[in-house]
Amino acid sequence: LLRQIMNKDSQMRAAINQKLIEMGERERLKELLRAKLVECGWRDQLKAHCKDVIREKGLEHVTVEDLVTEVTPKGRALVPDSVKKELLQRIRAFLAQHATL
Amino acid sequence: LLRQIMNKDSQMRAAINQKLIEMGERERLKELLRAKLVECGWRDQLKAHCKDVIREKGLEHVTVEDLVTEVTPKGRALVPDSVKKELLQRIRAFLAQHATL
Amino acid sequence: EEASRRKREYDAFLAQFSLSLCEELIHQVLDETIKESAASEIRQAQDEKAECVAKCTEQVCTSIMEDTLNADIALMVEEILDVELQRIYKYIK
Repeated sequence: LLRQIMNKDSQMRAAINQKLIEMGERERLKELLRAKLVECGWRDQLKAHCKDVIREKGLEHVTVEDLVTEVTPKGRALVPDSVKKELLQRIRAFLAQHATL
Repeated sequence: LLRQIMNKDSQMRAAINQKLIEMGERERLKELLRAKLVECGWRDQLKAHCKDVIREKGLEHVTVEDLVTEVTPKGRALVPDSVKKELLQRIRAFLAQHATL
Repeated sequence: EEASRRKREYDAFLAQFSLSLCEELIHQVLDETIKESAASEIRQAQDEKAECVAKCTEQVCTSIMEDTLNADIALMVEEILDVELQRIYKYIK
């Protein structure tokens, strides 16, 4: 039964994911998120943090990978809840409109 | 920000100078420059100009300082661009080979 | 009864799906943006440094040139005046 439920779940997931891609909504959601991250100052904060790390460690001692590893935790923590909520809201609205049983 | 940039610049200049002095390159560059100035006729032209000024003003009215002040602008202007370029090229090549700035 | 149970299950599924999709998108966009920003900031820092090295090299070159010219001009002027003076002394004698 559990396997049946899981199977059904994953089928539904696949179907919705397909619909999101087909209708271009997945890209639109990502675009919305990117725009919101600029709008709320997250991108500027991230840039400033990158600059700080480069200055601190010295340009010659930092690779792109190092910098990504270093700034990712702060980058994630800095995303405002309001942005997450808005994205979730938009996903729910889309699913309510397009996902049928 | 301007102060930061100026500070960075002066640190960089100090680092370049230090490297040139440490390895005796600064002196070699001056020697090269002197040789080029002889070769291109700069010394002869400037000497002639000094003599002109002395003749014009009269030897009794000319001090070392006066004459230096008088002929320095022309001395600078008479240095051919090719000599300046060669010197700069040589410094760049030296730094590329010897310095991690 | 069965229909409302299935509706409840489906709503729960959608709620769960929305949350996980939201997290997945945030993760993906953040990872992409962070990587882009890190690469672009490093590139910019490299460009700024190259510009600074070029500018300072030129300034050092100018200062070496000026030092040399100042020293040489002063020496030349002294020599010339010396020669001229000696010439006059000889003439007076």
